[in-house]
Amino acid sequence: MFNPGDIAFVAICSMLVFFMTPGLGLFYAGMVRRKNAINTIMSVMFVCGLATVMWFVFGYSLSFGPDAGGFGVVGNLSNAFFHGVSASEAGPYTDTIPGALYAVFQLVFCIVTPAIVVGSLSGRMKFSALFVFVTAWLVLVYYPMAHMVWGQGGLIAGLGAVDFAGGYVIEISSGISGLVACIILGTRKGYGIQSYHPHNIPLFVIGGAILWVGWFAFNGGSALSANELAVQAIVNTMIASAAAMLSWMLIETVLYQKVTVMGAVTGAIVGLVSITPGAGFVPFEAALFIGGVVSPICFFFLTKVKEKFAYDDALDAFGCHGISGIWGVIATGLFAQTAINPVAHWDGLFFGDTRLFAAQMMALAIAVLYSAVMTAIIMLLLKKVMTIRVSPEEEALGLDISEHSEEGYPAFSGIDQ
Amino acid sequence: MFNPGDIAFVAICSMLVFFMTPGLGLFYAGMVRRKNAINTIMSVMFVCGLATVMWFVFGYSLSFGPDAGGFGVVGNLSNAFFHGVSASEAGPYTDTIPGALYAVFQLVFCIVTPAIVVGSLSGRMKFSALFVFVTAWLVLVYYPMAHMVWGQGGLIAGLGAVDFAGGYVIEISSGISGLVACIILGTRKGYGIQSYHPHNIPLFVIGGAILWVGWFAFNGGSALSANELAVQAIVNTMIASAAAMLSWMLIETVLYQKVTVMGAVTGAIVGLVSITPGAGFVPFEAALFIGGVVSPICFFFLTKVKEKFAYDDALDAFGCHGISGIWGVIATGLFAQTAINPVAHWDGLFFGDTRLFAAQMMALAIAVLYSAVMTAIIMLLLKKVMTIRVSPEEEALGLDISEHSEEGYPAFSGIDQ
Amino acid sequence: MFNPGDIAFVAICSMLVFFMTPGLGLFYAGMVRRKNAINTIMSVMFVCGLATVMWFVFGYSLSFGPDAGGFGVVGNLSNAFFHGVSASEAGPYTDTIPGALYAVFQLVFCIVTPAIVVGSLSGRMKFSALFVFVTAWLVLVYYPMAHMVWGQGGLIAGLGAVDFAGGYVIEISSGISGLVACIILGTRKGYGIQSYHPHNIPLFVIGGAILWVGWFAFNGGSALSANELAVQAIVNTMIASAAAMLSWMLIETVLYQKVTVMGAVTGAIVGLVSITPGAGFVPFEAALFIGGVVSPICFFFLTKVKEKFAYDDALDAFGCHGISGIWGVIATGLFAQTAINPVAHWDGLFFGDTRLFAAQMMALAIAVLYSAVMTAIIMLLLKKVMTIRVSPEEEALGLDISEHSEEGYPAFSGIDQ
Amino acid sequence: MKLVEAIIRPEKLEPLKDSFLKADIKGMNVRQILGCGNQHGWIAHNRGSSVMMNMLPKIEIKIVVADDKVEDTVKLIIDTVRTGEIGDGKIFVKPVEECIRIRTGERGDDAL
Amino acid sequence: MKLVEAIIRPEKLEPLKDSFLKADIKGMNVRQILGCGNQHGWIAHNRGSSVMMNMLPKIEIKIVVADDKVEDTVKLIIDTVRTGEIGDGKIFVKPVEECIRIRTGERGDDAL
Amino acid sequence: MKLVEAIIRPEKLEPLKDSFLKADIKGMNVRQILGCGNQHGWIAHNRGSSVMMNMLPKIEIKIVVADDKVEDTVKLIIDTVRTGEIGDGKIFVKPVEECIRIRTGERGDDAL
Ligand SMILES: Nc1ncnc2c1ncn2[C@@H]1O[C@H](COP(=O)(O)OP(=O)(O)O)[C@@H](O)[C@H]1O
Ligand SMILES: Nc1ncnc2c1ncn2[C@@H]1O[C@H](COP(=O)(O)OP(=O)(O)O)[C@@H](O)[C@H]1O
Ligand SMILES: Nc1ncnc2c1ncn2[C@@H]1O[C@H](COP(=O)(O)OP(=O)(O)O)[C@@H](O)[C@H]1O
Repeated sequence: MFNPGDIAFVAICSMLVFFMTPGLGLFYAGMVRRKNAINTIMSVMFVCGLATVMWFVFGYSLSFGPDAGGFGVVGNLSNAFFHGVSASEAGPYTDTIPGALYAVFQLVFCIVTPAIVVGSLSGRMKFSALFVFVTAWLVLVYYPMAHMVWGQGGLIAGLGAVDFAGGYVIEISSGISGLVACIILGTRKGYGIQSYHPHNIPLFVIGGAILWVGWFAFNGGSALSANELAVQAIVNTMIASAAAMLSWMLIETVLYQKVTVMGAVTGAIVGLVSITPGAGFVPFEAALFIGGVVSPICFFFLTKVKEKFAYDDALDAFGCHGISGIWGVIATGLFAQTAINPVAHWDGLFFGDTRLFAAQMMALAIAVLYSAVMTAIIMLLLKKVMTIRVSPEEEALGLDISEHSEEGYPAFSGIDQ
Repeated sequence: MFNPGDIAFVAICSMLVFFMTPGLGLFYAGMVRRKNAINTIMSVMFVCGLATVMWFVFGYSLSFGPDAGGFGVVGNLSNAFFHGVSASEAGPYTDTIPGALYAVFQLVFCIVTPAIVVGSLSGRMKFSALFVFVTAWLVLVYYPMAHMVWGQGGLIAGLGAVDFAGGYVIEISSGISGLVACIILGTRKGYGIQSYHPHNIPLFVIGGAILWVGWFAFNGGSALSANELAVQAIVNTMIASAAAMLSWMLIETVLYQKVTVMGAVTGAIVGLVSITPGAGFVPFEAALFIGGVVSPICFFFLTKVKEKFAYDDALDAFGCHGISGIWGVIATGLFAQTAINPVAHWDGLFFGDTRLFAAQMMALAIAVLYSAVMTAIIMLLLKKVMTIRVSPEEEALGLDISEHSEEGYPAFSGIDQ
Repeated sequence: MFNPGDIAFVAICSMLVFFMTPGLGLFYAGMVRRKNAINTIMSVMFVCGLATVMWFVFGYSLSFGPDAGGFGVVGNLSNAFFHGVSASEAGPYTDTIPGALYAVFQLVFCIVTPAIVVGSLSGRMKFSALFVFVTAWLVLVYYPMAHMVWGQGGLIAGLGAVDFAGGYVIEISSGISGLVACIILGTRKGYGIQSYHPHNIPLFVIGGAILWVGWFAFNGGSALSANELAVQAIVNTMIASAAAMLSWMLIETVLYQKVTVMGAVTGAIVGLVSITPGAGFVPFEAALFIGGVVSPICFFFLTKVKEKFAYDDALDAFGCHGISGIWGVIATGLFAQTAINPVAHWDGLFFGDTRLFAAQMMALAIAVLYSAVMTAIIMLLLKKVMTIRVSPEEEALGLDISEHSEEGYPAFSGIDQ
Repeated sequence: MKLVEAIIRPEKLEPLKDSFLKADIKGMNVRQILGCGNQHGWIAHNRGSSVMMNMLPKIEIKIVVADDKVEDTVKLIIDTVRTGEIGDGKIFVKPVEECIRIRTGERGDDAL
Repeated sequence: MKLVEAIIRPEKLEPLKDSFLKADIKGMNVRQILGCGNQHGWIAHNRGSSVMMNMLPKIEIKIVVADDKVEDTVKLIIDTVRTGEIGDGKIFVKPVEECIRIRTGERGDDAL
Repeated sequence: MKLVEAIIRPEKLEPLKDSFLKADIKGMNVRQILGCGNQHGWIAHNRGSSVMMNMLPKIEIKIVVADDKVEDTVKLIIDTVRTGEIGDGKIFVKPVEECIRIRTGERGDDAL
């Protein structure tokens, strides 16, 4: 039986999560130079169109349709064009809301994920190549990952691993893919020498705020019902993000005696990522710990590791989402409690049971490997068949003009009357 | 009996739709020159104050009060000052939420509509004249339109025409009025020669994102209940906007080999407009078609038709809202299904019944004629009694300083320490 | 019994109210010079981290835990670390939503309140000192105020005074504290001579819009249920803010023949503040009056009083929140009706009963005195133990560079390629 | 060669560009400045307080021309941008010793 | 006539405007530039990485004065903006051949 | 002393800064301008309409150098920023009569 409270909750959460994608675009755009602002926004926003249409046509079916061939890797096409997905009947995944609402809630997740990946590729990829990349990535990485973790008969779910709101499916898949893709794409010109060029920090903050708010809907809505579990997830999300913000500020204070807005907001975001897989499984105290610890881990990766290996993960899809996502699924294996959410068959390691932890590790290995290999294949193939980078001159001129003939602030100077 | 789920849904949707008006202000402001940014924001924002107070005092009553005189054109004043509109009793329009909540949900629609119109008048109208114009327009155009389509005993409803979330009342009335008003007002100086001067595209994107998200609440909330119909509307809205974004990008790619952010977001917006009248009537596949087709239609009007007839519809209220709204009500007449929403008495033309389509066409004619004539009367009268345009010098200087003594970014240069 | 509609409503309202804090940061940042934009955002945003962690650890308990010692001033520590606050059981304050959700809803209020205070201190306070100040202020002012007004056995509640959504706890406490703190901190250099330096009005509008929308959730959600009372509060909030916007515009028109965006939005905000304490107690007509009258009052304080006494309430925390909050609690004493909300034991003065009005006055005196004295103690102590102001050179250079080594728009000039 | 430097009202830039186009003057560059002179600025209202804006946005145009074209250029500018009211701006003429076109290395008047 | 061009710290603009007001110097114009000289900039922290900002925002002030007022103007500027620390800036004096007030067409020192 | 004023493409600023660093030229200042010359700008697409952008963003670099260093500086600039395509920009050389270091009061070439 449909419950209006649940429908209201999931519908509104879908809207707020949808808001996250443009939010991410603004968040990213604020961090790039002015000459690349348009390209950055475009690279994120077009996914709203592309991923939605693909989802309707076949994406939902490949992700959440009946398992194809029984391998637990991908769905079949029986739900293509939302065939059998209805606004007036419950779907196979939950009883209290219509199947089409479930599909929409899953869609908004599917939109934001490739939009995260593009952050790694910022400032040098041709837009046409990016378009093809995202299309291929959705088919070859996202849909299978979603199916494996959340689909009927999914492989990873079958291991007993759990993922409340997208640790494997969203954070790890996008982070790892970003890393692999940016390595294959190559660094931006002058990378390392001239790296500090955000052009609009208030814009970054606007985007960050939208992400933060949306994340409550992201994690809370993943309960698919306005119930106790949703509340548990929301409280955990709040605690973890706040703790991560504070601990990032602490690191900056210790190292530089100054705190920065970019640092504090980044801290909050990695805190949000870290609690995503466990939000509906762990107790409040664990959220405090998970969030408090994620900032030092990410800080280390964003500074030391990135420098050492000299990959140009431009806007830190890997450093923020990949790493925090990995920590999040590990932490879920440590602190989950079946009493909070019986979807987890076993308690976490910290509570004395090794089985969930082992399942999480196995799932982690699969997710990392799968995303890495598939993304590498896509990028290498793309490189063969089309130009994936702009020319050095275009890069220097900025992708806004070279790729879009559009500037971020054409008449801002006050000169162009 | 009140249903908390429905109250929660409609209340939150009202908030998100309210957000659309400032969102529209930012969307518009990003597209104008820096010297007119304040004026553009002001022209939209003041409506939040004006339309709300008018609504409370007499607007709700004129729109949704008992029919005055039985002509089905306007309500009487018996609900003035929300007399008989209560937070604790259901109203005449729906049972599961209080009458005052219904009034609020309708209010937020009434706020955004004149705010759309002002986009056509941007960059040359005196603010005092605009204030009077909006006041008169609400009384003479909006309230009657709302009554005719949605009010008890309304004329257009009586024809059997349907309008789920405001095709006639909002999109067509604002678009047509914008066109008529901008023709009477005259073009901006140098119009045609120097037209490309958006000053802040990220601001435009922020506004566009707020509009997009708000629109889910706009169409979804129009079900007035967290039920199957709301879900149908939300899914349709998502599909149509995505399809329209993609098809706009396709047009740009074909014509210029480049896609632009302004284009892609405009595509999404016209997609949202086009599905507004039919969101709760048409099946998903129709939404894909409606959205996919609206972009070429609008593109043609924004480029060829506007150029040919040389009207200065500055921010395209007509080109985006009017045209897409017209296509939307036609498409509703084509693809509506009584099985989805029995409010439609007949299926659409595509499913073999001509009656709904005929009703839609008749209603369209009434809406276009009524808005055009009334707006022309208002503008021509205004022109008689007051100065409606700023002087050419003020126009060149910018309306921010001449009309408001306020600039968009006074200390931005970093000089004004 | 939990009600999904109520959970959905309060959960989503919590998210929208959370959004208000970054919104306030942007609102404030738009009003300051470019060289202080980062510092302003930081001063607001860090509270999201700090107040949340403190709330979890002991803040909730001090505010809403069982009364400590029976004085009705502060709670004890028995709910520290959300001990006894659960996502699966109702709390002591309401039956239809989990205790942890109530705690989250109260948390988002607790975050925004100190963030309001910092507006008074903008442009000259050391960030380290601000951090300590906010920590101390939460413990010594906010938690006791919340307990006295809303906690079990609270002193002010015991008087029979009422506060629907935070007139005493949020608006008056922050406004009065801002005033006292800014006087002790001292004026900015050159204050009075060179006061007009907002650097980004669209940013101010973005923030203002988020505040406006969030406020519907703020007042509506305070019903803690998706019921008639929530609707009453939302309608009142809409009417009051609109009336205040219009009356501010009227004042400007009369005095300067021009209206400004900063004025209109400020009007809306003071209207929102003024209805906060009475939103769930007064009838609609009263809301129109409360909002219509608040703008002249505030205008008078922002111009004449502030100039006369030469305190540097930089972003008008006192002028907007303190004054309007005081007017709001007085107006609640005038216009409350037990028929609307039986939480008020008596009708307001206007309806012939003096008791509620007397209680409101008493409560007002306590709130003002308590906040003023406590804030003075904190600031004076701080001044003893640490440097609370930046040096004049740092102030001239801007706090962004001196305090954070970060600029708002580093690569915006287009030069810093 | 001389540098003709004109400080004008922002709203006069478009007309001036048109005049130059007609007179076939192609090379120039433009920037935004804040200026103060006899003109007093305008009164702004900031949440109620009136404030005087004393530095006004102006546009500075720089054109390097051959010696014999200076007077024509000056005249053209004056004719186009004069309104007769305070705030019309100033023109300064300064010596330029050398001009080089980066693309070709040409020097002197040829490089203009 | 000479053009006195001073490159100063941004935070010194307000004091300098005050000094000019007192000395009754009214005409000037101002713009924002990025400069680099002996001053080293500051270290920024970008999500953990430290980065050196080597181009610093400066203000350039231009005042055209009669020949005999150059020294006074230079002195006034130095007195007002000097802090004695690196980054104080430079003053350049350049020749100006002609000055025209657009409003009236006046030329030479009268037009200043 | 001479002022070497170069108008270059924005994307050439970083390489030029590097060249200067190598050549040990430290003092300079930079600003953003809009320029028009032989270069035609690019076509922008605004909701369907094509529009010509005729003023292009350029960077103006100013360096004051001793008389004998002018040629070297000019050469260095040309070598670094030339692409051979329209829009490469111009260099102007102007006389400077005096230079004063505000911090110390030093004058002339020593102050550079
Ligand atoms: N002596 C000067 N040196 C440099 N710039 C000047 C000087 N006098 C005026 N200006 C510039 O010229 C602009 C117009 O000057 P103003 O005195 O307002 O015009 P008018 O001379 O027509 O009254 C000022 O804003 C300023 O930028
Ligand atoms: N040779 C030069 N040409 C042009 N501008 C210069 C030159 N030398 C310095 N400047 C400008 O002067 C500013 C101050 O120079 P800096 O060397 O930091 O000061 P100081 O000489 O007091 O140490 C620089 O930021 C730059 O803008
Ligand atoms: N006569 C001039 N006076 C001032 N600036 C000029 C002049 N001619 C060119 N410029 C500047 O030089 C820039 C490059 O000029 P352009 O003609 O495009 O280059 P090129 O000479 O290499 O073809 C222009 O954008 C403009 O800013």
